[in-house]
Amino acid sequence: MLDIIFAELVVAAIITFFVREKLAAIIAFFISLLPLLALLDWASNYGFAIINLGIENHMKIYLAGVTLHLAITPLSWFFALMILPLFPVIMLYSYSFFKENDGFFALMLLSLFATFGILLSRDMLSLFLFWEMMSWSSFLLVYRSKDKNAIMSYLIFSVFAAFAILFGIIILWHENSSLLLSDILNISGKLGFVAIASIITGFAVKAVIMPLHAWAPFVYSKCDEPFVAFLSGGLSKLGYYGIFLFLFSLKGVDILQNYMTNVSWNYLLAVFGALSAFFATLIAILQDDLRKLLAYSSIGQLGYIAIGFGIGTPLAITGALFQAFNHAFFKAILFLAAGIVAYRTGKWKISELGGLAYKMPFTFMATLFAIFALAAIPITSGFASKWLLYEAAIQQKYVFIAPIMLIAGVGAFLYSFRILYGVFLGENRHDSVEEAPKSMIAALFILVLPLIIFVVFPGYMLDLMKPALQAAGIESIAHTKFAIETSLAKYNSIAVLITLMVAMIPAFVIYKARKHRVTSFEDNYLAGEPYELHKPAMHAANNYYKPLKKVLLPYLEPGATYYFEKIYNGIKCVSNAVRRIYTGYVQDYAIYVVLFLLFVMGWLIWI
Amino acid sequence: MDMIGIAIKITILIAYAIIGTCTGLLFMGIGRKIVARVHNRVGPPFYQNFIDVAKLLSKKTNISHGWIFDLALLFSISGILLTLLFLPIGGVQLLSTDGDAFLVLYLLAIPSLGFALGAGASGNPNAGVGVMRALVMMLSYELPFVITLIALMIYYDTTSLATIVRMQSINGIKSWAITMPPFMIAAFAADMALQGMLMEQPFDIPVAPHEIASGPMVEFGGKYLGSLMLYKAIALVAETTLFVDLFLGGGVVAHGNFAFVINFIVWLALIFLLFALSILIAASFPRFRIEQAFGFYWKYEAIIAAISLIWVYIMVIK
Amino acid sequence: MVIHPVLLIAIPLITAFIIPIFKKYGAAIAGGAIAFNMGYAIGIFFHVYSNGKIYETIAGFNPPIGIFLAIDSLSALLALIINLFAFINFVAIGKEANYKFSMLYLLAIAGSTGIVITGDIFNMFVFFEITAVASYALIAGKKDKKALEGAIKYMVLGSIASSFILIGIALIYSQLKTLNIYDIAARIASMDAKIKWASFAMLLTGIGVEAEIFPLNGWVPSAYQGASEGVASLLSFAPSKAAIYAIARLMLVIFPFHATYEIALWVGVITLLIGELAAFMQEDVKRMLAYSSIGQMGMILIAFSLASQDLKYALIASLFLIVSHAASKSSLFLLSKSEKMHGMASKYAGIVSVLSLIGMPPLAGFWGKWYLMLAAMDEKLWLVIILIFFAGIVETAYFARYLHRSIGNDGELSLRYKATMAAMASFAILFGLLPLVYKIASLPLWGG
Amino acid sequence: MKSIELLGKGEEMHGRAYIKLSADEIEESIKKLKENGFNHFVMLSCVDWLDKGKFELVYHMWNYEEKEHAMLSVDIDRNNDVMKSMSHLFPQIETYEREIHEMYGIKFEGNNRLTPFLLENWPHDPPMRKDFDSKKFVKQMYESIPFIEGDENEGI
Amino acid sequence: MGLHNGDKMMRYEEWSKLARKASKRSLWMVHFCTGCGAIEMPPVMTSRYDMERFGIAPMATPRQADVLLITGYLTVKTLRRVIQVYEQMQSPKYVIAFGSCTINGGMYWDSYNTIKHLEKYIPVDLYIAGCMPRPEGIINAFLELMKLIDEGKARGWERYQKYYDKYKENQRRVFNFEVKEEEKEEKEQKREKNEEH
Repeated sequence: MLDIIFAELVVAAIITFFVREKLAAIIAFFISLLPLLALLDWASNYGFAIINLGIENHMKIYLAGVTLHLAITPLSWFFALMILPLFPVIMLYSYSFFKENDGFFALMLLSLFATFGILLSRDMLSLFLFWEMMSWSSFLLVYRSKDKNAIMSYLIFSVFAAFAILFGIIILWHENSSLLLSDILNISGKLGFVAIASIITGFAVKAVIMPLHAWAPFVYSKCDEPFVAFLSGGLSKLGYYGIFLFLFSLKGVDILQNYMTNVSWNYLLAVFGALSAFFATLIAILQDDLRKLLAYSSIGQLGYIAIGFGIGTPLAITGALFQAFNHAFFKAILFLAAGIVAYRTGKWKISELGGLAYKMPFTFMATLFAIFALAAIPITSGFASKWLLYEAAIQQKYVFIAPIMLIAGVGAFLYSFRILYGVFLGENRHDSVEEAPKSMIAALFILVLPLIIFVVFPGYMLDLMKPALQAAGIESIAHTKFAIETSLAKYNSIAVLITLMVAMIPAFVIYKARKHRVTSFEDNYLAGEPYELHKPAMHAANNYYKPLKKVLLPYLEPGATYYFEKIYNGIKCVSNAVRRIYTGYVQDYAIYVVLFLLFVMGWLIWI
Repeated sequence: MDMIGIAIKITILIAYAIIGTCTGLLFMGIGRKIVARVHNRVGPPFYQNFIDVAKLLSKKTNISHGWIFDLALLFSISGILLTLLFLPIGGVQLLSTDGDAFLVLYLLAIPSLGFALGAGASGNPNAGVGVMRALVMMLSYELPFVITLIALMIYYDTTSLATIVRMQSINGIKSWAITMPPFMIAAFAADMALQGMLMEQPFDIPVAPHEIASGPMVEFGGKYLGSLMLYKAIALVAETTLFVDLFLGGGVVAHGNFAFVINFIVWLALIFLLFALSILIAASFPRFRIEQAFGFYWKYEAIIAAISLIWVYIMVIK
Repeated sequence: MVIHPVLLIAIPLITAFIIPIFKKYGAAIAGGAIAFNMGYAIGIFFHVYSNGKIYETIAGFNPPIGIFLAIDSLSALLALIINLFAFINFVAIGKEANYKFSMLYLLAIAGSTGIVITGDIFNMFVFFEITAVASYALIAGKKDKKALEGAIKYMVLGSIASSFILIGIALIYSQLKTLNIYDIAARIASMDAKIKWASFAMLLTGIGVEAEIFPLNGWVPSAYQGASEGVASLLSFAPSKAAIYAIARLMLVIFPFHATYEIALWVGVITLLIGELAAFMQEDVKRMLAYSSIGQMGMILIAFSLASQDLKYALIASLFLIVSHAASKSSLFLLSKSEKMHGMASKYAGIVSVLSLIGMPPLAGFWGKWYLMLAAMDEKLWLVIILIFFAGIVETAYFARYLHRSIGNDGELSLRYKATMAAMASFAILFGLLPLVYKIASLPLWGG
Repeated sequence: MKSIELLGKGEEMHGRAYIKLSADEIEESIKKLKENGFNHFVMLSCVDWLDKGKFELVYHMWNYEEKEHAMLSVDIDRNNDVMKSMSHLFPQIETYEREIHEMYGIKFEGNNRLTPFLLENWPHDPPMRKDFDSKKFVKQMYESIPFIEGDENEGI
Repeated sequence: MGLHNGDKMMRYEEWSKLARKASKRSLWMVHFCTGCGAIEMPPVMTSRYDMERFGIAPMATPRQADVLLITGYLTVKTLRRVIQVYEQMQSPKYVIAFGSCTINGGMYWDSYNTIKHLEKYIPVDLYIAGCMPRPEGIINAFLELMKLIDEGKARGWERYQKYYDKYKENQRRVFNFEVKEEEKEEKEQKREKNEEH
């Protein structure tokens, strides 16, 4: 059944290259539903029993003389549930987003093919093969943005990640001479440590953990929105899938641990996660370009997942996976909403936007819900995941990480309000704007759906996770449908919801007691100055956090790109030195030949 | 829980909601009296705030700026009532067994986010700038407060407020957190953060009447301003109760059958003391600029809180 | 049915000498000859694919004297590549090829195919001479200053190289009195050690100049830059591939010792690094591609040197690398005719070839890198692996810059030209997917 | 008095130099004084001599070293009240000219900002002119506006 | 701007007695400091006179305020701003006018651009005589206003709604300095007089 899906994906990708964009969108939409069907069918007939499919019913692909083993496992099922729904939604969204068909749908289908491949691959070669497929198909989507920084940084970082993973894989292959993932258990010592470390760094590049995140702001802010929604929502989760696979499912943690016992290595991952959450949030607050702001906020939120994996206790991992699930959806909503705003007004800068709430009510509502989930307001599922992470940090008494995580959480309020106020509220300077086309709104609200389900039943999400965790040998934490119980405290989401409804009654009574009259925008208090006299500029959102910027900027100044710039220049002067060897005179070359001859003879005869 | 139990619980919740509001308004009135006395003035009667709220709610015309503006009213009162009910008040655990300190910390954010939306929807630039200052203030005072919170949690190895109160009230005042030296420092830092949370004078930058025409509240009038006053009152009670629960054992002194009454009185007294302290600080300090406030919290307060955190960490590890 | 591989050389040589008579139809005749050659090469490839090696002696003399042709899996594949791409390239060159050009073109093809399939070392020297002379003339064909400069450089170094090869062969002949590679390999041990190493050094340097090894490839940048696109593409798949094959023949068959393996390995690594780093800062597209092919040659040399220690994966890696380099580099050279990648076909060709060179999956380049890594891992050469990675990243950097610079839609190319480019590039995909190369590489090598 | 020596004419009045000039001399005399220490332009005032039928424009300048106040006075005919603008010498003259234009109706060529300044949409002729009878205007303007008598007159 | 017809007339008796009692003891004022009266306000707030004991507090914006204090003479230009502030206030709202300038123009009785009788343009509930009344006068005025509210007589805001169009007519005339017709031909005679002069 899987090979049919793979074949259809490739065929569809080729077809959509040549078809008009509306038709291409429809084809892409239906084809991208197929992997989801595979998921549901797997869930239905195997049920949630933990069956680790043996090698025999793996699906085999013969490629250039090599066989690839593919099969659905509980872990990949959970991550697939998080990533694959994004594709049909993005196809639906971009039905009316693109004016002409320049290969967007085809490349998205290729990325879907590669993502599905990564999730299903059961041996290191196919994992690496699909991982590379993913990086070049997404590179071609980045390539459409025609921006030098985005193209170069994305390709270089992807290839660096690929080589890191390849380095790890060949060591593992060499140690126990079998490429199957399930055989990595019996590796240890220095080689094992180097292998696992390089694989984790490889995956960390795509998971946008702080020191390796330099490519993200360029790419997120230059490519077209539907792709960036997938990039930040889905692709980063693949990075975390890899980390989870190698750290927990395949006991990478123990390999790291028993090599250097005194240092707890996964704590390092937590520290990097905390740094990336903290600094990315602070930088996000000071951004004026909407897409850059969303990019840094995405890096910040992903930092939480890294912290969860870093802490490593079952509680932390559950929190991290829950956060990954939420992040996939609310970040996709935010980027798609930014796309709608740009589609309608053609502007990116927050200072140029403003007052779109009344003109685009549905977009505003979807963004509002996503922002609430992002800022972890208690009535949303975002809070449940962050709460689990906080609990885990306190349980492990990580004194350095816990405050940074909490401050990053509070920082999330600041930039989320900057988006709301700057783009949707305040003075409306775009009168001609009307609501986004139907397909885009539908896409947004489909994405809002899963967030709502887990608002009321966080416990349900932990049931979804149970098979994945058990497969990795981590027992799930106690939870009922509504409440999550940990050794430190209990979080009962339904209690919060009901009390909020009840507490809403007095507010509603006050609201309804007196009639109120809605006035226009002009009737604002401007120290008595009548608005229509000389129409003062009323949008307070440009350079919104000026005092904070004045205080924070000196500390945030040398960004990550500064260091990568230095490396780039280093290579540049080395290559200049090398180029000087080719002087361009034939006699030099002739001398080189003779010298080479003497060198070889000397080497052979005397040594 | 059977029907009767639920019914009792609901009545207790409603009772405490009303008590919270009334004490809040009462304290604000008394607070204005204290400030007046500091200014060597007669000052308004202590029930002045009740009158103000009654007047605001009885305004004939109320001007609003659309449905997002009304969100402010709905979110503010419901959000802060929710926070109040998740705090153990005077030893009585209302709903605090279902949630914990992080939940309360984030619940405090619902009303302020509702206000921010309402102020933003009004379109007045003063409101926008006011909300920006409120959020920067929040970011600044959260750091010391969060560090002290974590210090407490690590020491008592729990995050739920109910258990913290229980562990602090084992043998009365001696077991209060503030009696232990590291927590004295933490209490000082948390009290400064409390000053910011209550938006009292040195840190009432977001609602500065002279610079930005009372910040976010520029377009609020009539019932909207009334709901704001109610929110301010309940918030006062909630935030001070949070401080009391964390450091002063939630006011739980006695454990007998009449313990309920004694604890309630002790809780009231503690809250009033805290509020009076912050009012006195307010009466004697000019308003800070926003960068100064941010610097104050993130440099000095954070260091103090960090010292207490490390001290507690060492104690806990040993 | 009986296969006579000698036709592969004979037909092009004969047609080359006939063409001056029918001046007008020169191009057509040449086209016919190349087409025949392609068909025949495909026939031979599949013959070898199904039932192993073919030996053939010409003019009835037995090995020590008569010319002896030996085609095994390696040479069959190379012959296929050279003739297949020669035909496509000729289609791309099309009308510009007057009879003089097509004559030289045929000579170059005949020479390269000859090197690949001959079993006699002196015969290989003769074919080296033919290809070298043909390439000098072809490069100079463009008649502008840069072309002449490139041609002269290539000629000077080429002549030095051929003299070294001749001395090398003479040394071997003086000791073993035979020119047949098979014989030499069998009786190499009986040679005096000093003369043995000297002959290896001479041969390595001589052939190395043609195979663009590090210190010997001074001529490469200016030659490729000077030559026209068709010729540059020809240079990238015919002579350089034949030369690297000759070194492989040298390494695998005649001198399979540990010392020679180490020399070749480190020379390969240095060539790779120098090639990539030099290309990093190149502004001119053709020069950049020239340096990049130096780098790729270095990598193929590493692969062959590992293969000489009869590591299972190294040979597969080298074949994949040769195929990928031939396919993508020649299509890139053709593409460099127009500054920008305009239209769907040239975008397809450009991107596929770049991705194959960088080493992205389903393309041949990926398998090359994958198996190379496995082989290197067997030998536990940590430094070599790290350097290959570093070179890979540098290569990605300048190809990314190249891709960015070539966005845009000016520079119109004819449809025929674009079709040929796309065909060449899609070979990278074809070889990446089909298990051809994997099977052919596992066949037992000749004379080893 | 330094300014009198500089310009060669004018006499000393209440400790200040009062110099009578014609319309075209005024420009270079201001420039001259400006270079010689009179770098502070105090103000531009205008007097409406209704009976003599002329406006008198007085340019007041002050010299800090000499502690001397120079008053350069120019007379303009009341009916064709046009004067060249001096704003290119001192930027603040432009504001004074705007006010005088609004209050006296004198047109200053070269000053392109003669827009309404203190009086919003004032349709009548300039109020400061002597022939403008402000008492009568007040009677017509403000008295003519009726009080608002409520029928049941509750409250005041 | 100003009043929308949707806002139907409020009958006074609907008000409960308690509401009037509450609004009496908690008057929030915004003072439009035009003329010289503004300097009288600080002493009223500070400890000597302390208006806060009557529940009177200074507010920053008209939305939050009940009482508008006009503290001095009003030129036509500032009247436009005062009316904007008045209409932004939420009823029930009261106006207290300071000093003789607001009663009958005061010493600027003959000036061409100052407003003479303020109640022609906005309903004034209370005048305070004096060429800038002392703080005691202001406190007394507030007490007077409280008595009026108590007896339900301070209904300026209702008069503004009832005679809204008359007020608007007066405001429009004063803003555009419209003068009656007979004044036109007087101007013609004056012009001829000037010509032959």
